Amino acid sequence: MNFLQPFEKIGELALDKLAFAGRMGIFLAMSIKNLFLPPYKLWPVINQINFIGSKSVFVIMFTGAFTGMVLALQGYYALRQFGSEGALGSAVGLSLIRELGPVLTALMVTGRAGSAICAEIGIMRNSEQLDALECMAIDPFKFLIVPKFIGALICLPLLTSFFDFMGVYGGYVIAVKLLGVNEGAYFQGMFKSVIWDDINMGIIKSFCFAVIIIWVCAGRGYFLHFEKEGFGAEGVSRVTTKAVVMSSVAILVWDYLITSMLI
Amino acid sequence: MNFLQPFEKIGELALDKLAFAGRMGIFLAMSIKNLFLPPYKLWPVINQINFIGSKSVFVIMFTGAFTGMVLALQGYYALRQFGSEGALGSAVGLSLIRELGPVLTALMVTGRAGSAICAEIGIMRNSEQLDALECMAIDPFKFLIVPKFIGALICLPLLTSFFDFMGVYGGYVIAVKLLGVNEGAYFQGMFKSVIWDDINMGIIKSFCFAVIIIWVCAGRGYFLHFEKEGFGAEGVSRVTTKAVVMSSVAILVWDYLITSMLI
Amino acid sequence: MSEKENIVIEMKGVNKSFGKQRVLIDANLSILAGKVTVIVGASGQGKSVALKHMLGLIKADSGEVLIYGNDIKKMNKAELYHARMNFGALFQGAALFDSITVFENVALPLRERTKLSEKQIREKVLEKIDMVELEGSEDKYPAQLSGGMRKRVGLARALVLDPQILFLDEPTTGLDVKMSKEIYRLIYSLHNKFNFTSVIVSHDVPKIFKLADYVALMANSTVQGLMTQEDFQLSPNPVVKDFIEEIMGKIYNSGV
Amino acid sequence: MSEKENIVIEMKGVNKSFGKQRVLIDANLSILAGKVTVIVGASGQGKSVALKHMLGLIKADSGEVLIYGNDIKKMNKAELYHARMNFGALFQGAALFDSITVFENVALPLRERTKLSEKQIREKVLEKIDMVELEGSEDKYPAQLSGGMRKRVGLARALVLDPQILFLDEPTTGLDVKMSKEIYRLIYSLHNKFNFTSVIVSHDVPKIFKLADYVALMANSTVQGLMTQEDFQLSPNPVVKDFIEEIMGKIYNSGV
Amino acid sequence: MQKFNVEAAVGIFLIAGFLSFAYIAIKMGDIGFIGGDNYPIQAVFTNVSGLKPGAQVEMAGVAVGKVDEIKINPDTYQAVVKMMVKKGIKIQDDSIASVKTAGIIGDKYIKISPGASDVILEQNSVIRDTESALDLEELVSKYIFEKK
Amino acid sequence: MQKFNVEAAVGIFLIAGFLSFAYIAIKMGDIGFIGGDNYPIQAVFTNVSGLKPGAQVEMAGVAVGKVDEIKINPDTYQAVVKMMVKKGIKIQDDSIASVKTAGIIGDKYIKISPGASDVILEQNSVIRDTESALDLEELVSKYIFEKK
Amino acid sequence: MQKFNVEAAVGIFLIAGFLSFAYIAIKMGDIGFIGGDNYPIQAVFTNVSGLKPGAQVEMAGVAVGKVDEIKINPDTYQAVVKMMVKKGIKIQDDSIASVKTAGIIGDKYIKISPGASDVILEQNSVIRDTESALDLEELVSKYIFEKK
Amino acid sequence: MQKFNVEAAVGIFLIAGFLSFAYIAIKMGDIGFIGGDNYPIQAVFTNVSGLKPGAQVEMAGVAVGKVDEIKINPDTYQAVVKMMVKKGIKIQDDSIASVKTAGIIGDKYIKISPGASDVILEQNSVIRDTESALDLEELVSKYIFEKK
Amino acid sequence: MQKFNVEAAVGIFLIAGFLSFAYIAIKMGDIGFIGGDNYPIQAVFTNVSGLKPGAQVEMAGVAVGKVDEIKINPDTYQAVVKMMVKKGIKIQDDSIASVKTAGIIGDKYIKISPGASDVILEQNSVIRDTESALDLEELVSKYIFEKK
Amino acid sequence: MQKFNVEAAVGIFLIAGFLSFAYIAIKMGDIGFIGGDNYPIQAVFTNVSGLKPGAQVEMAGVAVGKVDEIKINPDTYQAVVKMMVKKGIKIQDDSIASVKTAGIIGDKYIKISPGASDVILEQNSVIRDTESALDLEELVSKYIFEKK
Ligand SMILES: Nc1ncnc2c1ncn2[C@@H]1O[C@H](COP(=O)(O)OP(=O)(O)OP(=O)(O)O)[C@@H](O)[C@H]1O
Ligand SMILES: Nc1ncnc2c1ncn2[C@@H]1O[C@H](COP(=O)(O)OP(=O)(O)OP(=O)(O)O)[C@@H](O)[C@H]1O
Ligand SMILES: [Mg+2]
Ligand SMILES: [Mg+2]
Repeated sequence: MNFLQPFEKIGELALDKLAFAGRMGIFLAMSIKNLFLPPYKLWPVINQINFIGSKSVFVIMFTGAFTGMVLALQGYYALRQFGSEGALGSAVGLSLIRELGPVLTALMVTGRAGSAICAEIGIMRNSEQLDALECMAIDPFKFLIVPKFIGALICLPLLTSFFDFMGVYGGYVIAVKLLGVNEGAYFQGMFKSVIWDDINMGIIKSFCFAVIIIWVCAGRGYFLHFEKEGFGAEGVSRVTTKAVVMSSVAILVWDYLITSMLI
Repeated sequence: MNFLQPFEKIGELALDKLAFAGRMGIFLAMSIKNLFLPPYKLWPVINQINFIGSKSVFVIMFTGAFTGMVLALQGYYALRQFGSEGALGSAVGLSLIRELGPVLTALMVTGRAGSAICAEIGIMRNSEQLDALECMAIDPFKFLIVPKFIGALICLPLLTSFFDFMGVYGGYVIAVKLLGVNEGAYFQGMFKSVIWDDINMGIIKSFCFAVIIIWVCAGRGYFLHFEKEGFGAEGVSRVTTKAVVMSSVAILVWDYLITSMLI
Repeated sequence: MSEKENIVIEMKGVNKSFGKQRVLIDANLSILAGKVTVIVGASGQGKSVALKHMLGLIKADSGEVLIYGNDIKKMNKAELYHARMNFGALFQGAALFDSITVFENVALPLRERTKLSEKQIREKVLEKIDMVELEGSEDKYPAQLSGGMRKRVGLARALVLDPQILFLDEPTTGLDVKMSKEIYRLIYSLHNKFNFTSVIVSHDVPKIFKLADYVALMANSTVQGLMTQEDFQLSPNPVVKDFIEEIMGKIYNSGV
Repeated sequence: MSEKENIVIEMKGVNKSFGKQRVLIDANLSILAGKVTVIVGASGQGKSVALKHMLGLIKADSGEVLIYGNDIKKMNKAELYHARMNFGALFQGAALFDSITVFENVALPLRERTKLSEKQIREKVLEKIDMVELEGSEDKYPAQLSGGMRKRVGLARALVLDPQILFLDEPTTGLDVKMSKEIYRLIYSLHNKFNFTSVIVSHDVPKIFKLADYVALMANSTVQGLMTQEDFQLSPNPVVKDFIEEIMGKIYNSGV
Repeated sequence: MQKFNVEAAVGIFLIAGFLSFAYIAIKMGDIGFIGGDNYPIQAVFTNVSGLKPGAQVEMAGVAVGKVDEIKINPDTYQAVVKMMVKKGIKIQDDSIASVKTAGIIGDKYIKISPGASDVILEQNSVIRDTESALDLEELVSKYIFEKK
Repeated sequence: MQKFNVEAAVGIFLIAGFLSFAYIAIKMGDIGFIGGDNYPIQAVFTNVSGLKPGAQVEMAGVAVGKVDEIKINPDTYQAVVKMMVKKGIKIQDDSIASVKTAGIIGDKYIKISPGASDVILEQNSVIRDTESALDLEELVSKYIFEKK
Repeated sequence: MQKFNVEAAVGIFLIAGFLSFAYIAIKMGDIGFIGGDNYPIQAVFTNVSGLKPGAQVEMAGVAVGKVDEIKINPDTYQAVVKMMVKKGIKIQDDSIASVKTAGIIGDKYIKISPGASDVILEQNSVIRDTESALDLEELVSKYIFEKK
Repeated sequence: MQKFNVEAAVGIFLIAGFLSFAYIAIKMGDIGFIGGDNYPIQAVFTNVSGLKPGAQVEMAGVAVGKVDEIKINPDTYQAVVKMMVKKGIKIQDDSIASVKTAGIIGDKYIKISPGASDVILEQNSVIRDTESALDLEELVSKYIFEKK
Repeated sequence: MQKFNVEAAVGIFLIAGFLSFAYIAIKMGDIGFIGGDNYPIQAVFTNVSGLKPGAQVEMAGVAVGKVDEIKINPDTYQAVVKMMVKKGIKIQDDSIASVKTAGIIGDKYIKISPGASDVILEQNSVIRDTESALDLEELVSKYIFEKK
Repeated sequence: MQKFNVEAAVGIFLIAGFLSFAYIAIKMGDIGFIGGDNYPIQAVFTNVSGLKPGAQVEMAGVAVGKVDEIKINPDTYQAVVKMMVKKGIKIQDDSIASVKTAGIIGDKYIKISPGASDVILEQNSVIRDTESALDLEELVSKYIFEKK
């Protein structure tokens, strides 16, 4: 029987991961189901928009501006070799709108709001608050999870717009004001080369990322009691870390898939 | 006196922030001082390398591969318009080595290890473990912080190399295997256009980012008791979130500054 | 056997394991309508787990849990929620919602489960808060309260829907002697007034017996007898006897 | 005034505020060598804060804290660490390091502060672990222990360097009656053997008096008298009198 | 007061977010252009290789419209280009529409050279005179071969 | 045990779904095009250098299909190109298929110039008249050497 | 009381600092470029293809202004370009404004070649002599065809 | 006992699945390209400037192999290029191997033009007829100077 | 109060340090070059289109300095270029300064061709002989038109 | 056991990390090239514009070395280029070193054309015959002006 042990271990691990995937799948299904069930309450959604959106604005604008600045700087020195600094606006615009805007926004939201959501729900699980909700016959999905999904779906595209906007102007400051690129070339080149399909791709990405962030972060918090080390403050922080990593990786993977489908 | 109140509020806030900056500055100074003071112990450093480095390898390789894939995909469709798919390798290589490798590695390490470090030290602060250390006449900097700094300084360049390596091969799979770009052009173009200065820039960046991550994350955890809401599991998770955001933003800002100095 | 008709909740041969740890083995327990049933037992014996089975929060591996005769496992979500409308539960850790005030915590079941006006809600909530002597703390957040205050807010929240069955998990742990007496008095008077059923888990062993109609002991992963408190203290069951002796020491023994 | 020479630690007119909250107002306290000083007082009165002042963990806003006559504020880091080599401290929350085993927790001060061989360390650590009756739990992690066990590990860690001054913050809170008696007995016997000085903060009021040479009451943000426990129980100071009456109730009163 | 703050923050966030989204969409995605201020006009080319919907229509180098739709007429094998031109721009019935390249490697656009006629084209009418996209490759090879 | 089964089943389903989605996304990219509305047609060239599967097939500059597969005939050393053309587009049997470059430095594509014949090519039939990719380098060197 | 002073002082200092910084930035910075240090001048071209608002206006290769607005005159079908030129730069009334390309594939800009006249153009006046953007494509095709 | 079976079964299944997947990937996938499905062939050029290992070998514009190694013969100062060509492709002994550029600014590749001979080259044999990389710069300067 | 002061002081120090570092990093980039080992020299061109401050000054293709400042002389309408040249490099008074393009589409730089004179230019003196930037566009159009 | 695991993990991580770092440094940073297997050789050019240290030295299009250092001789105003050439490569004393451009817009490199002499250059000796970088711009303008 001993020779079977390694197989057993692998099997156990695989079953564990499968069960995890299954739980997450059920979590998403329940969330979506509750998304369409009445009652529809506005106030919790507003609260979530405030938390996910309003409070992330400054971080997003900041990172957006600096991303645009780095893009402009790098792009300038790359393009100058071919005498095509005029294409800088187009390069900055396309990278921002298609890729970096949605992805970096999602990564920052994961770090700021996603981790907080995971910790919040994890702590609720740990301190029996979720049980208490159940006992009051209040559905935790409807009460807790659905507003977060709606909030994220509303906020992410808007935050991505902020990011893009700041990135465009951050790039503008560096390219036009500092490096002396032709202002008209920067903006008109950008406006011309970015087409609606690119913006559309960015929007689709940010919707997907919104779902991923809430799904992964809220889900891991919700199923905290299934994690082996999920107890106490340390357990919550460990699971939060895992959720952030998982959500970041998922964002990058989906980004690739969406890009390869829509390009 | 009433008309002074808004000024007072702003002043209080500013002094608060100043004191925060000062604490962080002292924290860094103390860390650096202790970095050079004996005794030098190997084992804690090995543990930190294990925690920051070994355990991040898979995430880093994963994100690296997908970043390279996205770069290759986007770059291919952009360059194809000018019939210069041959420059794809060069574009992928330069973006990875100069920018995305160090920055995304640092962001992922912040999410995985930085947040855990902040939570760990924050929990130690909350549960009086740091006080206990002091009482045993053990310097928390020497015992806790310095190994983390050394570990991060060793791990980040290596993780960045992993990222770059995986990115190069992720891009290779997409560009050469899937999109049919000339293999020789991809690799030789990359090898030729990336020069030592670029690699050097990447290394300098990852050293800086290592310091930023540990500084911000460990520092915020260490000064948890100065935060207004720094109590209990929620307090720790809130401060961890702040630390991750602050460290991410600092990484992007420094990235810009280093780029503009070294380019 | 007229008692049978009065059974509100019944656990029949319930087994439950967490991983390899068997927490409940063939546990049987009936809660009678209008009576106070107290569950005692050492720490980690599964008292809270048994309570959560009755609340439908944990599903048994085997055996059934019946609420008013219906198997909880076979209920769908709506039915389960309907049954729980009659429940009031106080958790061991109070389980208050950290992000809303004490008032909102107590008001939450009313807001979510009833269609009362804002004024009615305010009235009811303040009444309950008065009951647990927390007047003036309505606008504090749970993090600003001491452990004992949190417990009392939890109790107020459990009572706010005027439940028919009250589940209290260690209602007086963490309270000082005076306060815990008040709580006992409160439960007793409520009991007389509304004649509801309650299930109380407690460590406060000799004192809680004064409140109990029936006492059950959790030991060796199962329910050891369910009897009136007088019977319990004189029970020949060796496990129960050990428990009584261990906890109450010679003083009580000599008092008998 | 021969006592003066025996003073190990002295707080002189210490004031401390956290933000706008004044926690210590002009607190004076002297710890005598070789004696057990017990600090009692209601929750949140600043007992732990006073203890941390003596440990040098908190710096007073004004006033001085003297260790062997040296002002703690004027010491540099090396001197402070040197002084602390003689200290053993048990924190209210035990403050064990979560990431290392019980054995390593107890061994840590030895490893970091002494040059003992691995074998000597092992011996010493196991001795202390035996002392607090935790044989067999050496390889567990703190998270796997109950609150009482954690306290005992903390005590073992405080004792492992054979300190001259022992600071114990609520050593028996969370322990059952039997275990807390054992701890008291342990402290008492250690005290007789090594004749060290100890400062104990405790809520376990009548019992702890048996151990105390001197008792200090923290109330109204300051130290209310420091006297032998007999004097304390009969003190005319109204604050102390209130405290004695409130805590011990009529039973004790009648006993006097 | 607190509730009010949340509402204000969310309101400002939403409005600002929509504004920046609108900025991006209108400036870059050319959403704003599709409106009532344009009228359609058509032109038939034998070769529009490289011309894409959304390409500019220029007069004297100034943008006066956008290409809306490019279809092939399966019978004549000709490309039918539908353009949206700004209301104020009058196009004469002897204007010439040509497919041009911006710079040498830039995008294709349609240039409308003014004619001399007084007759202004109406909505949906067709520009008769067109010049198709230049096939540089063909030109060069022709040049070299004819030189032989 | 029962719960375990549900979760594992959902897990398998989820992972399988994700994998197949990923496969489709990576392999196909353009999902819309693969359908029944196209028919295959072939052409044989002596040189298709630079042409890739997925390249456009154009008539009058308008996209009417995609290159599906490029193979070499090992006996004739010629390149056989299989194209998928939209159903509505009729290709005459005297059409000419040429390999062209978009702009000067852009992608290669196939241009089908309409013929004059009334005979429409059927599925899988072969376009007889083809023009291979122009070798600019060769042209230039020829130009310069012949000038000498 | 002392603490109050520190905080209020810091607050006042900060706000004063910010205000003066903003004042300096607006007065001296590039924001001022839109303001009074420039004067407008106009030029009419027959073709400005590729010229964009914001493009540079150069004299002797040195930037002396920016293109502010490009409009089409719907009657003459000509492009009217409004430029903002730095105050210190005097433009003679016989200067020539030409639309040029930076490098071969670069951006279009306007070059003002100095004239010989002593008359300096005033605000909003129009440069009479202009050279329109070169149409490279047209030139090449003309070159090749005329060679035939 | 039952649980044991499930887990062991899943484990065995997973490992078996992985092994067979790896087998298939190695046998069929591109990893096999390095293996036995290609044969080496050589060609000697006087100038291969810009050609890189890994560059494509094309016939009729279709990829039929890869450049494996480029070495210089230190005695003749000639470049020896080793190529790996797909098994099915027969190369005649009078084929011509030329170093070409994809587009004008693209990568170098090797084009094998079919010959007329019936003799097929064997493994490791050398293509006799080669054309070296064109040196555009030299051509242009020669063109200009000879014109003088 | 004392501790507060230390922290605030360190905070101010830290923030000020960071700000000045950021300023230097952004403004100067290439820190190494700004030093005392260079001397200024001037040259006047009629057209420097495309030349930017920071562009290289080369002799024999080797960088010997940087362009420091480009101004227009509002009276002569000429561009005055100030360069910083490395100390060791002697520039003769009959050297020629020309504005060149790296490659065809690269950056502009200034090439100083050595003269034959023995007189070495001193600091701030002016190179008399200059060649302005070549206007490729103009050349091409001139070439084509003159051919007609 | 646990300690062992940590050590093994860290060991593997460090080794793998250094390997991948070495891969990047050697493959991309050309660290490996600077070693004992090369010997220095020099050449003097009148113009090396665009050549950078690290540029390739090629014979027959194959890389045989790297440019190590480019200096200007302040007396002759000529560029002195020091190259590192692989040990096995013998360079004849009548070889010609020319500065070339890869493609049209690529990097500059040095091409060494073999001579006919039997004398092999020793370390640090100087190649006498050199061709400087072609100045395309000059050529074109010369071509056009001479045509006039
Ligand atoms: N979700 C769970 N996962 C795993 N084990 C659990 C879980 N909940 C409870 N247990 C285990 O079940 C046992 C009984 O726990 P329970 O909370 O019912 O004890 P208790 O009798 O209420 O003790 P206490 O008096 O300390 O509250 C404990 O050993 C605990 O470790
Ligand atoms: N770091 C701190 N920051 C702010 N306030 C603090 C801090 N430490 C203690 N306090 C406050 O000081 C007061 C005294 O706290 P302390 O912990 O000394 O009480 P205690 O007498 O030990 O009570 P207990 O018996 O509950 O341990 C409390 O009101 C607490 O809120
Ligand atoms: Mg319990
Ligand atoms: Mg305390």
